[in-house]
Amino acid sequence: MNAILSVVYLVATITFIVGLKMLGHPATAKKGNYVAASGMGLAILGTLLLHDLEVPTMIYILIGLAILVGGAIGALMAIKVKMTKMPELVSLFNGFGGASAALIGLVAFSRQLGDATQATTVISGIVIGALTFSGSIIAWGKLDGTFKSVINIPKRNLINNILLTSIVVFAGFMVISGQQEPMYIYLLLGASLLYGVLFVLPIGGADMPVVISLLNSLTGIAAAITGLLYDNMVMLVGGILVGSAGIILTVAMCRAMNRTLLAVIFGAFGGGETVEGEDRAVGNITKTNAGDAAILMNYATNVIIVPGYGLAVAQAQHVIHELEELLTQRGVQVKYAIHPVAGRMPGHMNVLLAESNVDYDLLVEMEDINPQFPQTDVVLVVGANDVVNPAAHNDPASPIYGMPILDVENAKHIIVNKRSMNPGYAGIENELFYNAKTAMLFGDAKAALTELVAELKNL
Amino acid sequence: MNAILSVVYLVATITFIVGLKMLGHPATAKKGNYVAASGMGLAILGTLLLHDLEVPTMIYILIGLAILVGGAIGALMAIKVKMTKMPELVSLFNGFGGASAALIGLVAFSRQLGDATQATTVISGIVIGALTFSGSIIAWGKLDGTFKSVINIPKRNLINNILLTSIVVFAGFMVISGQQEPMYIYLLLGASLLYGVLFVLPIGGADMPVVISLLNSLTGIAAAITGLLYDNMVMLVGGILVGSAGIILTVAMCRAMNRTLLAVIFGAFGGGETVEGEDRAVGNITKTNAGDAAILMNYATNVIIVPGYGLAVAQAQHVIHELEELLTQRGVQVKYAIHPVAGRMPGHMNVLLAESNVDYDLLVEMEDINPQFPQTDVVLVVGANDVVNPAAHNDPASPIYGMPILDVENAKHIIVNKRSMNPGYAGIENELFYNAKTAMLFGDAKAALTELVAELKNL
Amino acid sequence: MNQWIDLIINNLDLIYILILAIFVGVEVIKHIPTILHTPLMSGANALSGVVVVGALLVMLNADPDDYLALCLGFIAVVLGIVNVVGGFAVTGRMLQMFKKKD
Amino acid sequence: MNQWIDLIINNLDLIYILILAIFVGVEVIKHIPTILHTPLMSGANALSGVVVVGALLVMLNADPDDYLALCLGFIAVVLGIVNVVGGFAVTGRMLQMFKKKD
Amino acid sequence: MKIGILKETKKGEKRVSISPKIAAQLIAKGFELIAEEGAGSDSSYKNSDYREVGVQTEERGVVFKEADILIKINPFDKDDLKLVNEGQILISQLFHKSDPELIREIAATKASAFSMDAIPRISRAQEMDVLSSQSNLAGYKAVIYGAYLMKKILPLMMTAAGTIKPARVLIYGIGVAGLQAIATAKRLGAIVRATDIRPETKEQAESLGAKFISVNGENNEQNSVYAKAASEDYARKQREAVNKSLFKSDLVITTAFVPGRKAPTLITTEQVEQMKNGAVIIDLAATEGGNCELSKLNKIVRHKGVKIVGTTIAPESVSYNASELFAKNVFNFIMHLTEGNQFKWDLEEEITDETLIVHKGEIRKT
Amino acid sequence: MKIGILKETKKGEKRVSISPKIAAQLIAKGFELIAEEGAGSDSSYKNSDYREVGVQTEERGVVFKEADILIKINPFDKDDLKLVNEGQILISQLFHKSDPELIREIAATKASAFSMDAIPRISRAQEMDVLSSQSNLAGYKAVIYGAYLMKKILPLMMTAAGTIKPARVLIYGIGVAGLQAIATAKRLGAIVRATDIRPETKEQAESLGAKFISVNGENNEQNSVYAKAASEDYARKQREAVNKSLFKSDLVITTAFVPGRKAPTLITTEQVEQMKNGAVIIDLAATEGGNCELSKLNKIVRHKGVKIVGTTIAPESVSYNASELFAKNVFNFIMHLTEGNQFKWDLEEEITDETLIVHKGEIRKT
Ligand SMILES: NC(=O)c1ccc[n+]([C@@H]2O[C@H](COP(=O)([O-])OP(=O)(O)OC[C@H]3O[C@@H](n4cnc5c(N)ncnc54)[C@H](OP(=O)(O)O)[C@@H]3O)[C@@H](O)[C@H]2O)c1
Ligand SMILES: NC(=O)c1ccc[n+]([C@@H]2O[C@H](COP(=O)([O-])OP(=O)(O)OC[C@H]3O[C@@H](n4cnc5c(N)ncnc54)[C@H](OP(=O)(O)O)[C@@H]3O)[C@@H](O)[C@H]2O)c1
Ligand SMILES: NC(=O)c1ccc[n+]([C@@H]2O[C@H](COP(=O)([O-])OP(=O)(O)OC[C@H]3O[C@@H](n4cnc5c(N)ncnc54)[C@H](O)[C@@H]3O)[C@@H](O)[C@H]2O)c1
Ligand SMILES: NC(=O)c1ccc[n+]([C@@H]2O[C@H](COP(=O)([O-])OP(=O)(O)OC[C@H]3O[C@@H](n4cnc5c(N)ncnc54)[C@H](O)[C@@H]3O)[C@@H](O)[C@H]2O)c1
Repeated sequence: MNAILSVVYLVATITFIVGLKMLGHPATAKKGNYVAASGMGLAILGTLLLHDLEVPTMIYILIGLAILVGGAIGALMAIKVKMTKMPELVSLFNGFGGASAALIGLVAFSRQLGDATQATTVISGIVIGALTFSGSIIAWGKLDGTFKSVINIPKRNLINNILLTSIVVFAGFMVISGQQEPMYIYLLLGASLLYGVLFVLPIGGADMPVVISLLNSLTGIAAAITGLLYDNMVMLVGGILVGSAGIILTVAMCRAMNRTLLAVIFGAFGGGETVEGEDRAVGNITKTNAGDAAILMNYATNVIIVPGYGLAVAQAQHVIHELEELLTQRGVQVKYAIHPVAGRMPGHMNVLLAESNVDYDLLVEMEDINPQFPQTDVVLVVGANDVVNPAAHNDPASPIYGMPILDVENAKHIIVNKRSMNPGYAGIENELFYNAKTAMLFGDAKAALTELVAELKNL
Repeated sequence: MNAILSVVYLVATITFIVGLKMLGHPATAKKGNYVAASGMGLAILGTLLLHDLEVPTMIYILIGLAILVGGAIGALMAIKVKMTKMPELVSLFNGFGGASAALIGLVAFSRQLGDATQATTVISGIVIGALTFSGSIIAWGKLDGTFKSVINIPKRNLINNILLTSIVVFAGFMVISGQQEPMYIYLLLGASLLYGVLFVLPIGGADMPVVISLLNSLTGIAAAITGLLYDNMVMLVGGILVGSAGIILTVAMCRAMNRTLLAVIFGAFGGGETVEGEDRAVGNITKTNAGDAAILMNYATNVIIVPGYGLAVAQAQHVIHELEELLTQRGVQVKYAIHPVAGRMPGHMNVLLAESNVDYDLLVEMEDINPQFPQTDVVLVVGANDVVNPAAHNDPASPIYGMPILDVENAKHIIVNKRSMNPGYAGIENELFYNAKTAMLFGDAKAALTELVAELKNL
Repeated sequence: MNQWIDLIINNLDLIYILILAIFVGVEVIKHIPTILHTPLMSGANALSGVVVVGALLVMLNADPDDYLALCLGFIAVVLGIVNVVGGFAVTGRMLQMFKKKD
Repeated sequence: MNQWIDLIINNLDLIYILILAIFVGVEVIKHIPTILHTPLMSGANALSGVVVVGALLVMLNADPDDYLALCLGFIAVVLGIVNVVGGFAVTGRMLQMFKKKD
Repeated sequence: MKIGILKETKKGEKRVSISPKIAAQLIAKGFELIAEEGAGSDSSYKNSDYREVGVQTEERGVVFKEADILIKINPFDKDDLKLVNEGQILISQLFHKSDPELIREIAATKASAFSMDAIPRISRAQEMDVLSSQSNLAGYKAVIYGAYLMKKILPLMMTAAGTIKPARVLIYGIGVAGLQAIATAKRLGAIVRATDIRPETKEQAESLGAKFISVNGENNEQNSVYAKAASEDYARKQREAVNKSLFKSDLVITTAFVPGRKAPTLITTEQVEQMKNGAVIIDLAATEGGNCELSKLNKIVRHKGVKIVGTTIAPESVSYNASELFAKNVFNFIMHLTEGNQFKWDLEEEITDETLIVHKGEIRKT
Repeated sequence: MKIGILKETKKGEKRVSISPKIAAQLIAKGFELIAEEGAGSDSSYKNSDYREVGVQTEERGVVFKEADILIKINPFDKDDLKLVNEGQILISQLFHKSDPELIREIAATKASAFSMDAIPRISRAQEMDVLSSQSNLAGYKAVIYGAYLMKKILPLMMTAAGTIKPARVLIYGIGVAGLQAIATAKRLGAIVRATDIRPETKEQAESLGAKFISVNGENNEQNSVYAKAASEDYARKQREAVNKSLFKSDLVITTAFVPGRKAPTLITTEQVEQMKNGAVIIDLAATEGGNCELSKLNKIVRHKGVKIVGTTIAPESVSYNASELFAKNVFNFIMHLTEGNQFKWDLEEEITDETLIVHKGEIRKT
């Protein structure tokens, strides 16, 4: 192989590592994306220009065409897609990567296979590539709404596992027996495609991101296998990197959703269990965590904190002040919106916040702050409930109807911290929590805010 | 090579990585040491038992003898050494490792060298091993007190750099010319040993840990080179691991001492600059940082906080309370020692700590807390000065002579947070800061404690 | 059995690379904030498009008259490039939100 | 020049291993608390004693009458083992302080 | 419609029902205002302050004659009622449950009367709730008053001349006044304990840093906003639970009410005798008979070294703020009752229904 | 030696120089004690409390006759001195610089006299420093007293009935009393501003959460513990700098002293007239002529809506704590002066030197 190309691949590999690393921190993520992308460009250009092969111009033209077409499609889709549709696009792209790997495997198979090692790589490349492809396409379709319903195949776990076992056994047989019959490989291909479909189809939409991440990790492995096949280091190392990082990411996502990866892989995914029945009554709630809330607030221009009785119960006044100071240091404009009846006695919030030395100038009365919500990036509601309940405007039957409230729903993002979905003093449901803009940060206010402050410091 | 041995080496390599990782966290460090040690045992045993060579019994006996002797010496030295003498012991051991690498290189050189690659490895192994050896021995001697004075060789930087360049050029010449004359290699060996000595000799005792770390990193590189020579993966990867980790560690240590690695390597080390003249007047002060202070407190059984006027100036009452709560959660027993004249008005500390809701029961009066200091693991003095100044006991000339003080010097460790070495209200020096048990945590109390809390949370 | 031993011995370097790369992948990703999960997934997805290098090799190595290889290779390149270009572009868009407004 | 290119091509795997190992080393050590500097240094020092494997190989490979090799190898093994055993033992002692007393 | 602001006639009362600031707001809403001369003088408002914002100031008789709506803080008394005309609307606190005789007399005048103290304790009525706004101030001032009378200071101080132990403060009744008293005593650095018959007040007291004293066999039926009268059994258990704290307390503030009934007796003479020499009791329930057996309204009783202060003067003593808040409550109340300056008389509506005691001479509530 | 505790004779004084607790400590050290009957009654100590710890209680004359050391808080007056015998040791505050006549009279009795108010302001003397221990309580009580007199509350409250703005408190003089006043007002939620002639007090005021008002051309020579008298130029600049805050203040507390001189006049009548209606001034410097032109000792002067309270009663009004602290100071002082119950008369030693005004009939300090 060409020595310069080797160096180019080496450099590309390093950019992958560094790029991935940078992608893991909010402050460097954008740059990381560029770094990784430029490494990829380098690898592709190097492959094209630095080989020692004799290649007919026709093939160059074909390659050029393929790159043009592919590049145009990719770029267009990426630019056109709506913000909310991005995850499914990622899934689609991932499927393409898998398909590419499977196709390469097929071509390799069509040539004579060498030793068992090579057979293993080629066949596993095809299997993994194919199931990644079909699985990703299904995931894309489900998220996109093309395949709507959660299809409940009876005994799907059993069927899936049997299918998977058959594929593995059959592939093993092919390797050991040295079978090169095209029929067989197409059979295997078909089975793999089918497995991908069956694997993803029964899974609920909410779990899709985990599935996509898992499939993504598999594509990485497929790429690594292809690298093995061509003795190509950039594919090998790059693929493994994606594979291992992808698994870790999948686990992290599972953890963020309070599931285990085992449960995910072995079919505990699924229809019935994903959504807690109760919440459904009014709508879906979105949960968030301290890390996300911290990032949202860190990158906001202005934040309004709405304290309520829960802040007093949790005795979180000192932490909220710390949070406010920290955000202010970061250049975020922070105010407190004080509802006249927040808490359990007149001036409850004032006593509380005075104790932690919050500047009086930051406390804004309801009438003054209400017009400011539409221009507010993030509202953080801490242990308040009735005082931000839109039922006061909307629901004449509600006991608080007619009471002026803090119109937090006009803000761009709303983070609500409380311990549970329990109602407040007035004992009524709060629609705000089901608002699409609202993310619930569950937990005792003191603990949750302490975590939030810690996350913020790590940014 | 034997496949099982390869696997053994692979496992050993992994234990090295994992062990090193675990060594980096206080909670897992002990286990990490075991993990790494057992990996090392595995590698040694594997090497001895799983080779395919025909080895005469005599050699086995010799090897056994060497291991017994070496093991006994190593174990004895490690067990016997006093806590305070450990760093020099590490340096000594490190020198041995370097010597071992150099000897291996010499043996290899004595056989015929193959291609340039092999020559490069052998010769660089000898050079690096030798200078690590002599450098480490000097470092050990300096720390141990065997070589006492800072020897100031005139123009030492110039001499050192000329010597280094000569070594490199000469080694390069040997590789390229394919010289195999033993004389030459002994010359090189001698020059390397000399360089090690000259490199370390002029450096002040305070900088020794950085030097040791750097030499340690070099030993790792020597080991890796040896691995290359024998095509032995465990040596190669293990050595590189130590080499790269060692460099990072060296940089980290430099940073902790407010120096740059460049300054260190290129001779900015050194005699005159290391100690600030002023401090010398009364003695040496030891600086610490939030990370260390956090660990010290986290692993303490009991901590006493001594607040003073600085706490009020910094308005750090809320943070100190957070610190106290955090430590209490971790099972550390925390109390505040309130000196009757701490601050600038009677009850100043009480007002302050009441504001942050510190439990009254945790505030202990001077007479009650003074007998408790000898049983106290850590005292954290925050912005207090006169009220902990032993001059009140010892120095009849002092304006505070006869004033009762908090006898914090009886505690096992003392951490003092203040912004500088400036005196307090009474305008006098405080011996406490120069006490061997005292570590100074410089910085505004609020900032320093906030960092301390953050570090504590990361533990 | 022997086959496996051979496999190990012949590919020892690769195995080391594999294991080290896994370590790097894991170390590099650990402790990322949840909000970066999706962009990171997207970025990793773009990286997995490195398989396009393989597709290019297929085409470069193909005989001009090996239509199967050329055809499949062409599709593979197209798909791979879509993955790479689209992947990085989408990731870039997702990361827009981390621009500090001021 | 050619020599170097050969070097690279022949040792490509090793170079990858090298670079990946450096990454692992760096990632693994980053962000350690200062108080662990010394124990870590000590632990790394013990690990660098892995050179003893080389010393053992010297002896194992030595002809029984190659006294130079045997002699130097013997010393190398002794020194290496001192480094390993002493290194781990000292590290262990340094780490005693992280035992949670209760 | 014309709103008449009357000067309070009750002894010691320093507040006024409408402050100049709120008067201006009412005028902006289209009402005419007329005030009795000197109505605001004890709250630091001069007649000129009223005239500046457009309020007519007149003699008492003129106000009664010209106004359509008459506003006071304290109940209209016999002298007032002589001047009231048919069809006029009276707004004040009436405490109609404790004084049916007065209600009958109002009905006799064929006027309509709203009672501000009858506003239901629901979230949306809170802006008109004078009991809340005034008890809040009372809770604050009770602590200040107590701290003023004490020979000790409240906070802990460790000084060169020895340590001063923090004062122990005990609060009976954790309603609005009790909570504010907790907050204020806590701010001053005292050790605060509190007790109440309603169990849900535990969390509220703790949210302000007080320790709650639970009474064994807590009255579990007590879960409404208002307390019910306690059984004798409960009272005994309460004494047992609280005594330890009571005998160590330096300042005791009692705020326990049971609406429409005499205030419960929570501290007996016998208990007072076991209290610390120099302790102070501020009894905010004195108007309703007091929570302490010994307390006398508007008197400081000294009993065996303990000062017992029977008072309601607390809001009056912060007359400036108290008048502002009362006025704002009244403003909100009037806004709630009227539309385009005319009363809606929406008798179905909860707040109107609960507060309209006499409607055009007819008694609606007893 | 026998220590005599005298009852204070000054009007309004409620403290006693030695509390039973400290008396017990002195007895433990080997002193004998004798107290005038009723000495502690205003600080809630009964005669029996003294007797219980071993103090003899006797009539006034007996105490003067039997005691070797006589202790009071306020200066010995003419009546006292008639009963003093040669060789007795008098300990009290003497304010010798302001009253040389009294010192001459003491000298005439051939007794020795220590003045507690002359204890030097050095760290090790702080435990005997009665000015510190008493001003500290004064600072606290001044705020409580002010809050009690005000018609407003101190904290900010945002309530359903509107927002109550926090009171603005202004402190003149950031010595011990001023600092404690800042702390207390701050605790109660007020917005606190403070000013002093000594620039180093800025950091101290800020360490308690107050904003410091700097006076242009700050007196830079002022860097000792005690303030020097200000120039007229400074006084004018100070008025200019402070006026804006002063005219917005609801409560003003003045604590400025210049030792051995009349207290500086910081608030003129003209300034008072521009203050808010309802504002309160507590002038703790009233004994030395007051920091406010209008203040009269122990009187509440009302001037155009402003109440000016000239007082020193603050420590007396917390007599219980004040007596404890004073007693502890005296205890530490006696411990410092004696060894094995005998006076050391170590005239070289700074504290002894500064406080021993009259030594066996000879005047040492003027
Ligand atoms: N201000 C007054 O004078 C006064 C007097 C009496 C009544 N009220 C009434 O009280 C209400 C005040 O409204 P609000 O929004 O302040 O309170 P709220 O409506 O009672 O809601 C408080 C919320 O805080 C949450 N919470 C409790 N403890 C918490 C903790 N430790 N950590 C985090 N969250 C916690 C609770 O949810 P989880 O249980 O799920 O955590 C609850 O939903 C109004 O209805 C008002 O009318 C006011
Ligand atoms: N309590 C009273 O009533 C009273 C009254 C008057 C005088 N005094 C006297 O005041 C002294 C009190 O002793 P103390 O130990 O509390 O105070 P201190 O002796 O005055 O020492 C305070 C220390 O805090 C440090 N500091 C200041 N600002 C800081 C900040 N922002 N962050 C961290 N450290 C800060 C200062 O050192 P850096 O500048 O290096 O940071 C200073 O050395 C005694 O001498 C006492 O006699 C007391
Ligand atoms: N939702 C709203 O809008 C609103 C408005 C104002 C008040 N409130 C609530 O109404 C409740 C009552 O407020 P309030 O201050 O007017 O009450 P209140 O003045 O009627 O009584 C004061 C307190 O005394 C307690 N008490 C009565 N008998 C007692 C006994 N024997 N022993 C001990 N305690 C006894 C009561 O439980 C009450 O907490 C409070 O919980 C308050 O939060 C609600
Ligand atoms: N080191 C010690 O042991 C110790 C003990 C007690 C007090 N002190 C210090 O002594 C100092 C004085 O304490 P004090 O309370 O007894 O003082 P003080 O009672 O004599 O005076 C009170 C304050 O008034 C200020 N003042 C005087 N003239 C003024 C003017 N024209 N304008 C504005 N302010 C003016 C003074 O600067 C002083 O701060 C304080 O700084 C205190 O911390 C030290």
